[in-house]
Amino acid sequence: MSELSLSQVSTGYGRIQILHDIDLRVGDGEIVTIVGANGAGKTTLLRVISGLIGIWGGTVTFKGRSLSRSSVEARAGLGLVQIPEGRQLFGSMTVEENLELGAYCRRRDGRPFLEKRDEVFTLFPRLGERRRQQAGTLSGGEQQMLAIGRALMAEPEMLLLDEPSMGLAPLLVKEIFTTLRELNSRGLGMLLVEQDARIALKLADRGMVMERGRVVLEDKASALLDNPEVQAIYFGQHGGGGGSRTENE
Amino acid sequence: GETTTTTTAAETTTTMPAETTTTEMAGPSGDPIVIGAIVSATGPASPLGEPERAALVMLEAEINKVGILGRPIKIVIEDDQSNPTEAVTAVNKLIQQDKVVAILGSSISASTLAIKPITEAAGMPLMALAASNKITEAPIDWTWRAPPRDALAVGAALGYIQNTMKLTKIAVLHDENAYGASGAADVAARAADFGLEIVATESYKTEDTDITAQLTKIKGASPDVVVVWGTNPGPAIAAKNMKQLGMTQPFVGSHGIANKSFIDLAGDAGEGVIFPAGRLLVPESFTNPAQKAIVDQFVAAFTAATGNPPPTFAGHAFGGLTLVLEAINRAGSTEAADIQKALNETKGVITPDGVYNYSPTDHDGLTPDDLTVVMIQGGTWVLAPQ
Amino acid sequence: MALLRVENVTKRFGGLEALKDVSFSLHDGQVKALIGPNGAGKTTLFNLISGIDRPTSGHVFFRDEDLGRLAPHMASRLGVGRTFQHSKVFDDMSVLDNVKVGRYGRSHAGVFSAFLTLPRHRREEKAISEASLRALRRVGLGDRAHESAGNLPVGDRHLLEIARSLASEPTVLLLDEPAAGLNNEETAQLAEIVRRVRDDGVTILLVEHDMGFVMDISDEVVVLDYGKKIAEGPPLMIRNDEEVIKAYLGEDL
Amino acid sequence: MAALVFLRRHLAFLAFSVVILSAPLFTGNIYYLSILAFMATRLMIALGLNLLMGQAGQISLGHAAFVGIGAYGSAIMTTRWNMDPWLAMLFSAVFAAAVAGLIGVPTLKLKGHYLAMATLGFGEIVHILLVQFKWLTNGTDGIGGIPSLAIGGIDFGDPQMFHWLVWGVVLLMLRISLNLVDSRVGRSLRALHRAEVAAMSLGVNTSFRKVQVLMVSAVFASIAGSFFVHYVQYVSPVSFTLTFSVILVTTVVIGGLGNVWGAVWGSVLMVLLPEYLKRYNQDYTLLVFGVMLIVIMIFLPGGLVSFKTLVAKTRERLGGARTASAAGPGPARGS
Amino acid sequence: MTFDQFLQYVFSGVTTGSIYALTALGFTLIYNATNVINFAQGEFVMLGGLTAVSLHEAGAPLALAFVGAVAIVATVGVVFQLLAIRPLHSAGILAQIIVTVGASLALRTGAMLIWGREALPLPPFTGDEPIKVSEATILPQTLWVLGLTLVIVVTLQLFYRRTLTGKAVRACSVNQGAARLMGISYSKVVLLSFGMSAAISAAGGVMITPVSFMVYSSGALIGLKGFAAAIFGGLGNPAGAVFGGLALGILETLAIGALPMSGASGYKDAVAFLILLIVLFVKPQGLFGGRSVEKA
Ligand SMILES: Nc1ncnc2c1ncn2[C@@H]1O[C@H](COP(=O)(O)OP(=O)(O)OP(=O)(O)O)[C@@H](O)[C@H]1O
Ligand SMILES: Nc1ncnc2c1ncn2[C@@H]1O[C@H](COP(=O)(O)OP(=O)(O)OP(=O)(O)O)[C@@H](O)[C@H]1O
Ligand SMILES: [Mg+2]
Ligand SMILES: [Mg+2]
Repeated sequence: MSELSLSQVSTGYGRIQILHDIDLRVGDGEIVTIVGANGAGKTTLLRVISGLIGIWGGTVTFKGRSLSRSSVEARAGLGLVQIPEGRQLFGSMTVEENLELGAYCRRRDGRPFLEKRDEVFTLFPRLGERRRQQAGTLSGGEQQMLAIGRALMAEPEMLLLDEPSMGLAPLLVKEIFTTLRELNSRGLGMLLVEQDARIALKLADRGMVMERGRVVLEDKASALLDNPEVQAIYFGQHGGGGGSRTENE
Repeated sequence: GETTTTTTAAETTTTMPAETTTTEMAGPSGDPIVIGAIVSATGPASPLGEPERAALVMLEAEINKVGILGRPIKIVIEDDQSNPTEAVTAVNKLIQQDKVVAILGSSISASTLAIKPITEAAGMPLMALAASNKITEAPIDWTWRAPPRDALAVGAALGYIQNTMKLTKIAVLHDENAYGASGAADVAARAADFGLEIVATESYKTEDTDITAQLTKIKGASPDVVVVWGTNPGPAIAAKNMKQLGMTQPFVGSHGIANKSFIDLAGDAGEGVIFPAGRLLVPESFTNPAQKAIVDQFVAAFTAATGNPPPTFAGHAFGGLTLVLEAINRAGSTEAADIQKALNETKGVITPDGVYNYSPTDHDGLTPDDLTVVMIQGGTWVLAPQ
Repeated sequence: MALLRVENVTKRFGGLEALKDVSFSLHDGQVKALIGPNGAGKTTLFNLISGIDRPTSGHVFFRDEDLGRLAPHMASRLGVGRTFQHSKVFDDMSVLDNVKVGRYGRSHAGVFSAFLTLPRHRREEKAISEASLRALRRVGLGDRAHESAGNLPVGDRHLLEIARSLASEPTVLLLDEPAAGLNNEETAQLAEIVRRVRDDGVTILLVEHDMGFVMDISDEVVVLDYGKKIAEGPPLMIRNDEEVIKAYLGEDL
Repeated sequence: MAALVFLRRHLAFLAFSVVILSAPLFTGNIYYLSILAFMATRLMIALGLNLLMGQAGQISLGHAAFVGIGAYGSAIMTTRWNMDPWLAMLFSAVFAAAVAGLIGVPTLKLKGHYLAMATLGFGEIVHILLVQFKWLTNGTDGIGGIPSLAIGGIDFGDPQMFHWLVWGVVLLMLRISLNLVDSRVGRSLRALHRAEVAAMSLGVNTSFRKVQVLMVSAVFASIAGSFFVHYVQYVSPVSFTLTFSVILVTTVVIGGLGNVWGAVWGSVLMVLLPEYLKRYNQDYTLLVFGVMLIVIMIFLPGGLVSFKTLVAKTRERLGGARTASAAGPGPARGS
Repeated sequence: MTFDQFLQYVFSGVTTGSIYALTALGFTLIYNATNVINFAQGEFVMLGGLTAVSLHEAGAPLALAFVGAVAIVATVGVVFQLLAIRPLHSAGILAQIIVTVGASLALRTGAMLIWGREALPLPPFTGDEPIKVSEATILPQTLWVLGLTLVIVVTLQLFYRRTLTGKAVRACSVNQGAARLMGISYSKVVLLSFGMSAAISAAGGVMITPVSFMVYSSGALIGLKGFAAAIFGGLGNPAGAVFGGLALGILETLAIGALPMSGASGYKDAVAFLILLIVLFVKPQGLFGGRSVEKA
């Protein structure tokens, strides 16, 4: 089954260790969210899972097999698909070509491209309007939509999302999380890294809090939502003004 | 020219070792006499430099069977990669590191001109192996030349056009490299002396793949004859391109195509091509029996060593070495001043390129008679019809 | 008089009109927010104001200068600083060197005095270092000055860009989504920094999707939708504006 | 105390200066000195190119032409017009700078490697003109009889004197390169290389700076060309081709970009290695040289200056491997 | 210039132009996948020609020599990539470019050692009886080169624009990391590109040898012109490369005809490069280059 698990994973850049003995499990169809301060190592963790950086110690397994010998591209082929921080679109290629490349690892065994593409366009009509525009010239939000759309084209079995709400208008954030919920209800598992802890925890089954490369708290999402400590740091009201960008929900 | 003195002089030289092998009792001994050589064994001019090097390597072994002044010789060969800067480093090395007594080289005029100031300043005898006229313009205290200079070859070619072919309108097609440019400049300067009119001058780069455009322009100028000055493969491409364009004018080349490669490349298109060359190419043309003997020996030795008959350039190297060693032998010394004096007194020394008579003012030593004009016929060289 | 005036600005990319006849102005000491759905033209407008792109028609005036007529680097010299939505820190330069570049327009040494390292040049270098460190401390990055900027996490990169811009002593600072990627605690710290900067007399124009942050910090809000200005006013008014809710904030208010 | 600080900051530079300037005291061998002289001119070019490539991130594929302008400028002005060599050197450098400006202004305001393309074409054109303008350049025969440099009574035709002169100039260029990198201008160049738009928005007049550094590097190259011809006293067009430009770029990259010392190590390697290889079999020289370039790049992709990091990394990798194997399965694949 | 002459100049230009075009295509292929300028590209052309000469001398019929040479050089390209370029995948483009400089020196010298210093010929594919068009003539071999060039470029264009693999290649050049996250094997894409690039250049080399012979040093000039042609057409675009190659070839030859003075041919390359510069200054993306835009 599409279960992702990490045990005792540690890694870093150069000589500096960033992740320390991370244990993590995302079950089939489960959503796990990770919250943590800037620089806590969340992105690094996702990079390790995708194979973009090597690990110093520990194991990563997906669907019961060890990934230690799998290349980045092989992991994508297994259905472990990441939406990276900063989108990483193919800037000089069109929206449509980006989507097509999203389906690259399913070119042999996937559903028909057009069918999937139209689904994405239904999900994000804005992309449909801009299908021949170069991805690099899309606005920040449009790019984020495309990044999500592109990942969906790969028919992922486990989605790794790095701050999908970044740069999106509130309205769109809501839409995207609705979409994620919908995808999850079809059985798609997710590992979600998100700054907007409130909306992320509302979506997730379980949550983890990372600090300086270590998991310091792990619980049911609902429990974390009610955890006063988490509330204080991750959805604390600042300056007496507004709150989270989704406070109105 | 041939005079009676030539034969005598040739007999006294020890340049062709085989002649004297039997007269020496044992091999040479003592410190070797070190001769330096700078050739363009790699780079664009390697078709010139490589046979020169092969000849020198072969000759070193041959000569050491007898030696000079009872001593063996050692030839230190440097490759200037067809680049004057490299030649400068090489000449410094030869003088400073290897302590050579004389230097042969370089294969190309540019390198030779680059090293000449150094050898002149150092008082080092330099036997040039390149053709540019400038090499033997003053100062020439320490510079001599073995191959026929451009002017000789140009004179032979133009003379043939004027006297034998009796044509007047010529077109010049030349390689843009030093060899082609220098020859073309000489043609331009002297055409009028031969009553010739240049109706077009075009050039190509050594590596150009097609010359039909230049030839189209030449064709438009309706010359009587096309003079092509360059080394392979350009002239061969030109010959084929002329055939393609249906140009029926005679093709007069330079001594730069005096090798088998041109015949192989040009194939049918090469038939009837005429060019000036040393007599080495058509050994039966040697009227001087002494020269013929020397050439036959050289051809045999070179062919045995490399598997190919010697191209003209190998002959230049042989000639240059012969001239230097003969002078050393005559001087009985390896002191620069003695070699200088001996070289200036060189009389009737025979090489495949001709018979040399140097004087303090003439450091070329050859006369127009030393060149002949040959034609390609049936895939080989024959003397051009007179 | 307004410090910055956007007058009837239109910007076209091929067939697409990213901005349509937009006008508004920014007054001294203000914090003004520019909001709107993705693709509304906010970043495009920033590019016009900071001089790196030119309007198709209309003008952007800074004091009396028409920024559309000046070379791109002149906006900064006049006092317009900015940060970027997709962070553009100078990777593999140190954090401090990043900020020092911000002092560029406020220092003078040219090639020759650099060649010769004249005493004047040395004094200036010292002043640059000091000013840059001050700017770094203002955003709380003082202790990371000698790290390589490429290693900073996303949030700190925004702060670094702010510090870098502050080093150029801007009169107007344009912030493009500075809170993106920050959690709430960090966003609150950022708000604190922005407020301090404003208190030091810098006028601020910011783009941000975090409504809490926007409502909290800004004096006035301009709303763009599909390149058109659809509303302008104080936060409370914008928050309740029907059109803004429909286009941007969401119905379920 | 202050002296000590000064010494530490400039240790590398001082050590290098002492070593190189004392070389003629140990050898009067003209061959060795000529190699050092070629190294000096190569280093002058490399220093300029290193500023352009390492700091501003722009590539020139026509630097041979700037060297050619200096070389031919000096050769023509001194032999044909009997001009003072120093003045000729100056005029050539000014001319090179002007040409660099002309090429730089239209290409450097564009993003991308347009400069590389334009300089490629420019380099070829210069080469062709050197060959074709026979009335001026003597064509492929080249120009000989170029006078050696002299000041007052000192004749720099003497190899040892020339050594001190040319290396003195190199050290000066090295010093000012080091100074430049560590200055406002140097920082702005590095910044615009990494994110041009951001640099602009911080007030950096990026096109101006890029053109300026191109001009500086053209001047360095031109001066190198001038010294070269006064040393060799002969010049021909064969040296000023694309191949040479590519070798120059290689010199800078293999030494290490973005670090002024990279130019030094690159020049040392690129001059000495072929000279050394030649001793064995000259036919194989370029084959072995080419393969060695590849090998060096593979092991030191950051150039020779990254040698120290390589050593550190290897040591660490050995250490790291130990911990990894102790921790269980080998390190995961990744880049 | 009469019309016949004009026609002849164009034919000449096409002959050299198509070889530039094929070389430019080779550049384009590698550039598209890696952003690397392969300075050994001309060497692939040279190796193609010389290998075919050897195969033919060894008794292989021309067609077999052609296929064999292309296969052998493609293998050289692949091996070169595996040994020298692959270790530098993460080290940046400049390091890879320098490696290609090293390779060009090594390959050229290696070829000299194997095939010697003299140019070698190869018989034409289908006779060398020139075909007459009006008063101008063109060799059948030239038509072969031109035909093959066109077939290759159309195929390539379809490959890049229409096939998923082609798009994957482009994706790798835009963003290597992202491409890998999509499941595209960067290593395979690059390997494929080097193989194809070497094969195409080698094919060009085999076909031009009957016209212009081949010698170990031929690669340098062809490489330079091919690179210029690739830029001319907007680096990265196959159709542009072919257009650039033909345009450069024809410009060179027309320059000979158009310049009135005698000796004009010395300036032909200068004219071609000057036009190239003007194009760069006026339309910097090259004639066919796509707009490259980057978001602020
Ligand atoms: N390429 C890199 N080289 C060296 N250090 C890095 C690199 N990338 C990230 N780091 C460091 O690793 C740590 C963790 O970074 P990471 O990007 O994983 O954090 P994050 O939790 O995703 O933060 P953010 O919320 O800002 O995205 C940070 O301290 C950062 O400075
Ligand atoms: N260079 C360009 N070429 C073509 N279209 C462009 C270009 N730059 C921007 N656009 C388009 O202009 C519109 C406005 O873009 P802009 O980046 O200004 O939006 P934004 O308001 O900043 O959005 P976001 O909040 O998502 O960042 C978008 O639809 C975008 O696709
Ligand atoms: Mg992150
Ligand atoms: Mg934006």
